[in-house]
Parts: sequence; structure tokens; C-alpha cells
Amino acid sequence: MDELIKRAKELLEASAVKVVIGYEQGTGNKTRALFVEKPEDAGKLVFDSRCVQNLAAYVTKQEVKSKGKMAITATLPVMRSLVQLASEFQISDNNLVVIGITPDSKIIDFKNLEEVEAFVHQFQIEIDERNKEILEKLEKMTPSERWNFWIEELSPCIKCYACRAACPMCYCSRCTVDFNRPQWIPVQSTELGNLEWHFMRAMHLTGRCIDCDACANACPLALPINLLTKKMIVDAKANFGTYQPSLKGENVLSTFKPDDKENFIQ
Amino acid sequence: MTLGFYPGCSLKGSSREYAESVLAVAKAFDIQIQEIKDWNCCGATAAHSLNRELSLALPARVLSLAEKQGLTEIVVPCAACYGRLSSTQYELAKNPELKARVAEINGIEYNGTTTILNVIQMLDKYVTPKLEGRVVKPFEHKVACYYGCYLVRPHEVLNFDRVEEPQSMDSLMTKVGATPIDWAFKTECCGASLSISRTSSVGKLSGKIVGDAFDRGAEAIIVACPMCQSNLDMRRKEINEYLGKKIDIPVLYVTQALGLAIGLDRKSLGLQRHFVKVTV
Amino acid sequence: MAEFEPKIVAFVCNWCTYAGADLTGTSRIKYATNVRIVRFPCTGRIDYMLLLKAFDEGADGIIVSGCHPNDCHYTSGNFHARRRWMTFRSMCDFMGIDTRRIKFSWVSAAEGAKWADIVNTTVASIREIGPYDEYKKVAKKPVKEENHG
Amino acid sequence: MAKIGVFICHCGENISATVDCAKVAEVVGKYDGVAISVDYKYMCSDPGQTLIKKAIVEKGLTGVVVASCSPRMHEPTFRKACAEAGLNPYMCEMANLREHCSWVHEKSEATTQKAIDLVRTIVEKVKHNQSLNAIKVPVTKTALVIGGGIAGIQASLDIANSGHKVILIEKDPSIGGHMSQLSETFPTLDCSQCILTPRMVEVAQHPNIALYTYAELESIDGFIGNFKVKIRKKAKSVDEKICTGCGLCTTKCPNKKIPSEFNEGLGNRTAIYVPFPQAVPNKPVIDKTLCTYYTKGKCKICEKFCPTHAIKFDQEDEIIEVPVGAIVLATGFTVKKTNFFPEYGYGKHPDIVTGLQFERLASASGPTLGEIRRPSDGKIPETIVFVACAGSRDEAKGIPYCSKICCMYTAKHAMLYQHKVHGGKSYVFYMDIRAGGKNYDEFVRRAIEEDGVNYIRGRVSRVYEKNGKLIVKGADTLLGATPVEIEADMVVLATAGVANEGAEELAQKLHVSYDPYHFFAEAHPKLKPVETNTAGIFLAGACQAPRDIPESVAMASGAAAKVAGLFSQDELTREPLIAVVNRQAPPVFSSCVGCFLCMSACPYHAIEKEEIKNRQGEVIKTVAKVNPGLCQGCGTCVAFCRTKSIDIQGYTHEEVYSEVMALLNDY
Amino acid sequence: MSSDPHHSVISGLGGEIQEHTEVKVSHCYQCGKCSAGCPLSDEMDYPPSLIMRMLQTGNPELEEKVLRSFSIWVCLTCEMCYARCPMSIDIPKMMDYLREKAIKEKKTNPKAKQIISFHKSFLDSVRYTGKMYEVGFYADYKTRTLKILDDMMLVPPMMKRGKLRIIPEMIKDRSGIASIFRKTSKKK
Repeated sequence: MDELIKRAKELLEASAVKVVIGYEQGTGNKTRALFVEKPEDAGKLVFDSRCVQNLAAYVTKQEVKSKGKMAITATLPVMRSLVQLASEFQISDNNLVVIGITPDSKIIDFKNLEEVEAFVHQFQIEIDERNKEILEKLEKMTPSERWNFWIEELSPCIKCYACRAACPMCYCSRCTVDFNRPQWIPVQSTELGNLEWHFMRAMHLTGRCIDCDACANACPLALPINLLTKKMIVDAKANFGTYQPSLKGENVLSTFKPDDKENFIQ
Repeated sequence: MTLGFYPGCSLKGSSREYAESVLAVAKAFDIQIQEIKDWNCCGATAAHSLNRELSLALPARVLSLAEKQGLTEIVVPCAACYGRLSSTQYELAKNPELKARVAEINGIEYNGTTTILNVIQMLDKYVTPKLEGRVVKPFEHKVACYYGCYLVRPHEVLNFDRVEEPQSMDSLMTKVGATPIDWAFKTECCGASLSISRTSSVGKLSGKIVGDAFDRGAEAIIVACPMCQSNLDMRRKEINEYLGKKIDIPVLYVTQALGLAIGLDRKSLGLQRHFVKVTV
Repeated sequence: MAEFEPKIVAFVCNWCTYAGADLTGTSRIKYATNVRIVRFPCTGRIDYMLLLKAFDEGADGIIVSGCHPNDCHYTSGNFHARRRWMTFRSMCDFMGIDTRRIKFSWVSAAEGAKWADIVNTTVASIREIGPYDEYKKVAKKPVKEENHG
Repeated sequence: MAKIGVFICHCGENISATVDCAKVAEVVGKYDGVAISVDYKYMCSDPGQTLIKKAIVEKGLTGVVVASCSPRMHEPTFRKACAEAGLNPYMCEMANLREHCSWVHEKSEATTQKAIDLVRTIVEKVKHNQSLNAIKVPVTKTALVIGGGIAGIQASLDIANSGHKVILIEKDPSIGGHMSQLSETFPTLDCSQCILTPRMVEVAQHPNIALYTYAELESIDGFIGNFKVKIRKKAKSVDEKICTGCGLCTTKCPNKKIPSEFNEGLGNRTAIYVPFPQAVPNKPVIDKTLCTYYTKGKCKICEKFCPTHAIKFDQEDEIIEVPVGAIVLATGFTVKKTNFFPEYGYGKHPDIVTGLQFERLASASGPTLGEIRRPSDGKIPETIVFVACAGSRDEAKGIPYCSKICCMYTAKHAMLYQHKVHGGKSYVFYMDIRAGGKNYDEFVRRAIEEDGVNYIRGRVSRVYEKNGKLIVKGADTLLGATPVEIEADMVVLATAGVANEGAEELAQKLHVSYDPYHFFAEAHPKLKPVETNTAGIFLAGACQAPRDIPESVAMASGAAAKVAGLFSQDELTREPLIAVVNRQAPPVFSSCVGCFLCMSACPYHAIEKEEIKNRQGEVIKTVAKVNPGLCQGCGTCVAFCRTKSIDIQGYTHEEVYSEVMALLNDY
Repeated sequence: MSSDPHHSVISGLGGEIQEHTEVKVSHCYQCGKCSAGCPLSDEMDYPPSLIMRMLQTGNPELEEKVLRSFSIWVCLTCEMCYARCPMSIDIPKMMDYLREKAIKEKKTNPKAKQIISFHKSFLDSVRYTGKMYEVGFYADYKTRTLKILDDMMLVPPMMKRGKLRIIPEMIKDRSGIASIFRKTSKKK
């Protein structure tokens, strides 16, 4: 932690960056995002197991970007998000410095995003056992059981879009739900509106989601919406092979193999 | 490091001079050789002609033993054995069910991790680098390097040298002072396993080989396979009958020629055991 | 009550399946009247949200069809579509949307008969399964009116 | 408020037999936005069209729906009619009542109901249609032809003769290609050079053709009608303007032992050289890689002797940039060399030669002046073996396809041999004789029946040398595959025709797709044989697949016709049914967030990055932009875009959305 | 289109071969290169490419001929055909299968008696000693073939040169070897 603070200080003092994005002690036993702009404030930075929020969500936000070059304390999920964002031209080495934190909480410096990519590629994106079980349980259900399950689960959704705000990949300036000619997604939080919103959200994250669970963690009603994206990851792996964010930016849906399986097509 | 050694049956009997020369050379370059304990026959042509599973099980057992003995790399001087062992490793690597089945038959664990070297690979790896200054009696003869079948074929299994007109033995012989000739029968079959059951064919096939080598002025034929050697050597009577003339160029194992070049004595290389007198 | 007449919407590409359906016509092959064709330049253009919309509006079944692999008028539109369908389909399945009601197919400009067959079998199977009330219930549409006018 | 006119066609009885057209007209007439709804016997007839035109004018229609046959049949007709009446043609759509309804259903309520639904759907679409204007792209009426073989020559001449400018580039010092190396040509046995050289000269002298030999394509960008190409003119070290082509230099050059490419290594050339006597242009170049001056730093003998002081050692590569409207790829092919064949001795036997080398031996202008003499000792071979399918149809060697031309030239070779060497014995090992073509099979029969060439059906397993003879081991599969062994003096391998070295890179440069063997891919195997999937780039000759001379020439003329067609207008008019990325007022500029996933999805590389800059010229935003010249309108990008920032004209979100809505909802 | 390597377009023996060895008889287009390169095709009743053709027909009579052919026993598995086959068809592997089948179905060609006896004696020797004990196996082979005198003149000189050992070198784990033979010779 001290090392993290030291690093942040250095960067700010050398004014290599204008802002360092990290965590600070929040209310209760929570941590929250912190934006350090003065070296003397670096001391506020904390890092421990409670820091699960995916800070990558901030690097595309105008108000943060506008501060100038950013540094970000990046755990593995954050690093994955950054690689994906870079592959979608949202960030680059010119406007971002990555202070990596390894899964065993060591600090590593990265010269550039290539190095970050190389680092994250050492780790496979694996759905954890608990969720695997849940997915299997769901897959065992009949379609109508699944249907009822989701209608049921999603019915409380109030379309507050906290999931969208928390997701580093949801940086679009205009989300499809805000698009009204035509109105693709019913705005009201009706059963249908909720269903279609979460359906589309998962589809848009196919091949892009890096399974950080930020969406589910952010949901005030604790809806299991991350199951949808997890399912997409499982499928993508099964159907299109390796699943890793890569700077090559070959999204599974924007590329194809002539021999992709098509057993479902008549 | 110790190099595993799988002599195979011939090297224990009719071709013991091959074993002798291999070991002699190994000793001369202090390569630690360790024979695989309680090894069995690879099954040779007989096994794969009559019983596929057996033809995989027998070599697999040998490889398992090597693994058990902690031998990561073994040399298999007999080209036929080398072929069988390599093919088995290849087949089983390709086909997990078969691998399981074979392990079950043999009742020994098999991983297929052993590196299998033929005699030339062994020499290239452990001898040629140290050959500098060791050649005291350059083997200054025109030699026909004869590879036969199992040393180079099938290529996708062995992936050693090139299938047509291989070069490895030739370059090795050049290093010990010999002059390899360019000839046409480097990889033609000598008749192999038909030696006893269909001697006439062997006389013909081996005849063509010895004939071509002779016509192109070879003073010796160099081989790396006991079957080739015994067919070209012990069957010289039939060969000469086929060719209608008496040809007496000797047939040496690559290790014998190399042994002579580095000054090992002829007996230790088993040269007295040949049918065609080794005059070179 | 009269036999249930399923509403089937077909999303097809202009160059293969639409032309194929034309051929069905020119060859006077008869098929069920339940299907309504919407024409697209290429399967690559077909937005999966439209398929959901079709269910919203009360479709009981959907056909999506285009050029066979390697025959795409735009060389690779159908390859992209195929991946999208694969993902869309398993997403539907996972959320309990009845994938038996969505038929994907390749119908070339020469396969007039195949088109008729696809339509007939689809209609038959949907008749079997019955109307898509499950979805209709959820889609009881206060939403609908807004989309018109 | 929309004013839609709906015109229901009976199509004689084709529609009205099963659909109650009057009822359709009546029901649809009640829909809001429908200003007029009528049915008529033949809408496509003159009176029918007049009906529509009148309505447009009188009722001031904002959109037209013609419910008749398939739009694939008559859409152009009715759109034209609308345009003539002053309505934007893209405000006219068709409902397919014939192919998709009346012809496929029995007469019934349901059928009529379906017809009504179909019309309603299209009405709703038209309500959301926007006026569109055809896209006009200016056309640069100059063609670039890459490759100066017979295909390139033919294409250049045809384009030039149709009155357009042509730039022909050839990587070698002379045009002529493989054809200039050939002796006689099948199936007529007329001399290759005799028919080719006049064309070569014509190219050089044609006022519309700019010929750059010793030049290669450096780079390209732009799109159909508007390509920008950079051409590298390699330094010839000879000033062409001054050089008279007297050839003195080539006789004086001390470096005389360089294997001649033109003679396939069977003859030699000098370091400063003209590839062959009839070369065009007939002026030498210095081979920098082998010239003694360039390699060792001294010599310059040629310079000393050059009467016009044309030698310029300090000359450097020159890169020129030219705008062109179309490109013809005619880069040809090459053949496998004998060293490709382990079983035939890795090319170590001088008397085992390729078919192309045999052409040189048989050619009057060749190293043996047309006498068949074997390279090793110049002896005339008494027995010669021709091996067909050498490498071709050989999956194990990575060439599973048939090289197409070998059967014919092998027959020709055997024939030429029999004509030139009396009493000579010739054998051809073949697997199948593929002589499809005018007078082709007759030609092969002649070789067998009249010239006594021995055809043996079987593949040669091995060739090796013994006592100055080449032992050829084959089998006669028509005699139960009995082994055949022939002692030959010379062996000719009909080696596989393969794509050029570097074909792949060139294809990638041009965004032209290619097959697994690096031959360039045509846009459609049957209907677009000379087009590529990149508009404005065409194919001619063996760069697309092994081709013989007649085919190459035909293809070249085909490609030329396409180019001439393209150049026949000053502007390219293209349907405006293409994708567009929306633009909005600052500070948003566009809803596009610039993730560029669409880029990798576009089959045509039509999506570009556009940097939006502020007054200070700083980039504020980078968004996608569709190049209207490249976009073909598939819409794959549209279905991709998460922010719905790309839309495709003619099939916009709103249009298709409202179609689906209307489809399922009766009023 | 099936990607299953075992899926065969040919019925009968050809199909069976593909099923068990993945050797696709249908891939042969009869170029004859195998027959041309085979060192012993002149001693075969049907050269390799002809065998392939016979199998392609799926004609039971021809298949019978193949099984009863001498060719499959003369084949040396020298792998030359395979090495040069333009379609990479593993003919030797197919030959192995045919030999095994011919024995199972007792359809071996009479001319092949010696060759087969040789193989059998060889394996017996291995079965009992774990290795190929030349003297023993040799004696056994001779009693099988009644060719007592053949090669006898080879014996003394071999002895002299110490190329024959009188006492067989026994493998220790004889039961292991025995069980391998038992398990592999079980009819499946």
C-alpha cells in the first residue's frame, strides 16, 4: 500500500499524470473510488480485498478524462477492462498510465498497454464454481421454467441503470435504450421492458465482458444480471475458442470463421 | 546424463557386432549408456502383420520400462525397432482410447514422453560435436551410405532427414574422412523380414543395392540397421547369384566405420563377425 | 373455435432467400399463407432486436434465412450473421425464450421448393406448439401504442 | 402528413385469380396516410404507369406503393415512372403480391388477407422512407494494367483502342511474359513469338499506352474510379532517352556467365542485358545485384564503350504517383522448378527439365537454336520421357488442383520432339488426358496416332541416373499396374503451375481476396469471372488460375470490356442504398463512440476513421465514416452498432421497424 | 458433410478398412505411383494400386480375391508407396489390416505359408522368451515349413562368428509378456 502511495506521489509530483484513480476508505466497511490530483493527497489511497469496484469505468468518463493524463490502480479485472477499452480505441498509452496490482497484491509498473495485455493473458477468464453451478442449474430447467425464473428475477428492476454506469464497457454516449426512433427498448420498467433491456445489455457485452461482476455488485436490488454475461462467456469459449481481451480488437461478433458451427441452421 | 539403450533382439544375436560397436563408440566418447531392464522384443514385422494391438503393446511396454527407469532419452540402433517404437509412440499420442487400451493390456503406466533416437541422431548429438581431433585413422574410402526403409519412413512419424536421398549418414561419414558416393538405392528396401521366408526376393532386392553401390565404385556399404546388414552381408551368396558376379565389398555399421576412424581396434568393433571379409 | 393460425414473420436476404421465394412463386409451388416476408439486403443487416420485436407484436414463429455459406452476395455478411444468430439463439434459450419458434435456414435463389418446405414445416410445428401466449402475456402492450401514430 | 398512393396490379389474372384485388384496394384505402388506393389490370403497362404518374401529380403523393410482382422484377420500372412524375424514386416501393402471395396460395380469405398485410407493411415502410439521390462518383478514365504478359498486353490494347489511357507496368525489363518464351503453341503449332511480338510492338507504340517496364506497384489507395497508385520504377542504370539499343554494351560486359531467366537457366546473359532479341523496349538494363561495378566497385566497361553515354550508374529508383479509375491484374503465374521433386532427384540431374525449359530447347531463338539437345552434354536424346501432372493433383505436395495446361503442352512437346528427332522414342506418363477445348483432343490424338508418341497411363514413382541414362520407374495402370522401367536420355516434367511469389502480398495490398494457393479470387465463379470483390479491380489470365493463351486473351478482353464500360460515363452512378454514420450538431458531432468494431466486420474495408477537430485543429473526437465509393450496402455494420449510429439507406431502422410493426398489427 | 474420420463413402471391405484404420480407399485415383515404386510389385498377384481399385468397387468377389491374394503377404511394409502417394494413403497400414483379417478368416494365400509361418514362429519365440530367440525360433520355423535344409549352411559360420547363442536369454517378466499375448489375441 505504501508503495502504491509512493508511486502515485511520484507520478503526480513529476506531473507525469494529472490524476490518479484509486480507492479510499469509504463510509462503513466499504471503499470507494478516489481521484488524487495533488501529491499530498496520495496518502488517502488504500488498497485491500474490499476494493472490488471496477475503476476502469471512470477512464472513459468525460469529467475524468478532461482532467488530463490519468493513472489508474488496476487489479486484474481492471487491467482486462483496460485492454478491451484500448482495443475499442477508448484509451491509449497517451492518456493513461497503469499501476498494476497482481492477484497477490504486488505492484507492477507497465511501460505500455502491450505489457498489460501480456500480463492479463497469463490468466484465463474462468467462471467461478459457485456461478458455474447456478448456470448448470438454470440450464437443467425447462425453457418455461427459465422464462418464469427471469421474469420473476427481473421484475423488481426499476431501470435505474446502475449496472450500466458501473460497467466499464458501457461507455456509449447514446445507449440503445435512449434511442427512440424507433423505440427499441420499452422505457418503462415493465416485465417486457426489463427483459429486453437486460437481454440487449448482455448481447452488447458478448465478447467484451471480462466478468468483473461490477454490474451485479452495483445493482441496488442485487439482481443476478451477471449470470447473463457469464453465460455469454461460457458460450463464446465453447463456440469461438479462447476468450481474452486483446489489443488486436477482434471481437467474437465482428469476426468469423468460415467453418463456424451451424448445426442449428436448416 | 545417461542415455537409455534398447538393443533389440538382433543386437543380442546375429548382429551383436552392431551392439559391440555402438557401445565401443559410446565408451570412447564417454556417453553413459544404460540398457533398459528386462526389455522385450518390439514385435517387428511379424507383430504388425498379424496383430495390430500386439504390435503396439510390445513397443509400449519397452517405452514404459524406460519411463519407469527414469530414462528420458533412449537410443535404438536397430532401425526396425526404432521404427516400431516411434510408430507406437506416434499412434498412441494420436489416439487416447488406444493409449488407454494398451496401458490396460500391458498393466504398466505409459506416458509416451521418452525421446527416441536412432543411431545417427545419437552420433550427431553426442559424438560429432566432440569429433574434432579424434579422427586418427581417417576412413578414407568411397562409401555408399545405405539408409533402408525404417530409418526415414514414414516421415511424419520419424521426421528424420529427408525421405528421398537422405544426407545425415553421408555428412557423418565425410566427417570421418570417407567419400560418400551419390547413388540410387539409398532408401530402397533390402527385403527385410523376407530374409528367411522368401530368400529369392531378398537376393534380388539386396542384389540391386549391392550392385549399384559396386558399379559406382563404392569400397564399402555403410548401414545403420541389423536387418539391412545381415541381408547385404549374410545373403551375399544369393546376391552374387542374382548379379551373376562376385562382389565382395564389405558392409559396415556406421558405428564400426566411425570406430575404425577414431582408432578403436577391429575386434572391439566385432568386424571379425562379418561374412564378407572387412578389408577396408 | 377455428384452428389456430400461427403468425410467422420471415426475415430474409434479398439475393438468395427472397429470390428463392420468388422462384417458389414462378414454379407455382403452394405453401401455407401464414408467413409474411420482410426483405433485407443481407442477413448481415438483420438486427436481432427486430426478432424480439416480432414476438412483442404477437408473432408465434420466426424464420430467418439467407444465402448459403460462401454464396453471400456481399461475400461474408452471412458468416457474420451466423455468429450473431448462434449467440442470439443461446441467449434466448438461456432466458427461456422458446427457440423452437425461431427457424434459421439457408435458402438459395435456386431452392424454391426448399423455401416452401421451410414455411410449411415451420407452420406445422408452430401449430403443434400453439400460440406464443407466454410472451404475449408479458408483452401486453401499453408500449405498443407509442410505437404508432 | 404522408400522402401515399397504393396501386394494386391484377397482373392479368396472375394475382386477381387468387387475391381479391378490389377488396385489398378498398381496405388499404382506409388506412391513414393513404391518399389513393386503386387496382388495375396491368400496372407495368403504359396506361398503368400513366395512372400512377397522374396520381402523383394530381394528388401530390409523397410516396407510392405498387402491389404487383416481385421488386426484383419491376422495381426499376416503377421507380423510373415515379421519377418521371417528379417523385423521388426511392419513395416508391413494391409489395410482392404475385411471387409471394397469389402464385403460392389458393384463392381464399387468408390469401387476400395476406395481400392486405403485405401492402400495409410496405405502406408503413414508405411512410418512413426518405428521398435519396443516386451517388455520383467521378471516374478517372485511366486504367492501370499490372503485368505485361499476353493477358496484360491484350487488356492494355483493348482498353487503349476503346479510347482510354492505359498505364502498363511490368516487373521485368521487357514485356512478353511466358508466351514470349514458348516455341510453338497448341493446337495449331504456330510460332509463339511470331504472333506475340507484333502485339508487343503495338503496345510500345500505342499513343494511349504508357509502358513502364522494370516497374512494380508500390502502394494503392482510394476506390473504384478514384484509385491513387504509387509505382516504383526500378533504376535501369541506362538513360532510355539517350540509349539507341545498339547493344554494344552487352557484348562488352565481362560478366557473361549469368544464367538467363528468359532461357530458364539453359543459357547465359551478361550483367547489362536485354532479356531476349525481340524484347520491348529493346534497351538494356543493368542487373545491380550482379554487375561487377555495383558489387565490386569497379568496371564501368559498358560506360566506356557506350557510343551515346547512356549508362547512368547513379540512377536511382523513381516513385511516381498516378490517379487511375480501374485496375486490371494480369500478373500471371509461374511453374515449379525441378528441385521441387525429391523423387526425381531434387533437380540435380541437368537432363531432367521443366516443360518451360523444354520450350526454350525447342524454340528457334533458344540456346540450342531449336534443336532438342540435352543440357548435360548437348547430345540429341534418343529416348525422351514426358511426365504429366508433375506436382499437380498432388495433395501430399500441397497442390491438389489440376494445372490445366500441361496435358496440351506435353502433347505438343512430344509432337515437336518427334518432328525434330527422327526415329526418336518418346513416352508420356499421364493419369488422365484433359483436352477440353476447340481442336484440343484432336491434337492429342494426332500426337498418339500420327507421331507415334507412346502414352502410358501411370505416374512416375522415381527417376534416377545410371551410366548416363535416366532410369524412369513407372507403372502401366492399364495393364494391371505392371511396373514399367524406361532408360531415357532426357526427362521433361510438366511441373505444376503455381501462383507467383508475392501474389499474396499484392492481393493484400489491393484488398483482393485469393484462394488457398494464392491465386486471385474472382467475384463470382460463374457470373463474375473477371471481377474481384473490390469494385474497379479486374482479373485477366493466369493470376486467377492456370490458363492457356486463348483463355488468358479472352479473359483480358473481358476485363477490358468491363473497364471500358466503367469509363463510358464521366460519373459513376451508384444506388444510394449504402450505410451512413450519423452526424449531429456540436458538441456531440455524432452518436458514434468510435469503438470501430464495425471496421473489422465490413467486408469491403469501407469504414474509415474520421477525426473531428476543433478550431485549434486538435482532435476532439474520432468517429466512423463510411466511404460511399467502397460501401456495397450489405448493412452488416448496422446490425453491429450498439449506439445505432450507423444506418443504411433504403433499409433504415425506422423503415424495417415499422414494417415489422405493421405486419403484425391490423388497424 | 460429416467430419467424422471414420465416415466412409464406400461400403464393404473398403468401408471396413476406413473404419478400423482411417485409410480412405476412396481417395485413391489410380495414378499407380505405388505400384511403380513398390520393390516387389512384380512378384505380387495384384500390385498395390490394383488392390486399391478392387476395394473401391465394393464387389464382394474382388474383395475376396484381395483377402486371398499373395500381394498382402509379399508386401514388405517398406513404406515406399506411402512416402510417395500423392494422396498420402497409408497403404502399409491397410496391408496390416488385410493380413490380420485374412488370418482371422482363414483365407490366407497358400503361397504365403512360409511367410506366415515365419511370422508365427517369430511371435511364438517372443511369447515364450520375451525376445526373438533366433535358434529356437529358427528350429520352430523349420519344423513348421519342413524346410529343414534351407539355410543350414548358414548355421556353422554363424556359430563360428558367435552370431547364434545356444541358450536363449529369457525375459524375467514372462507372465507379463504371456498376458500381453493373451489379452491381444482375445477375439473382440
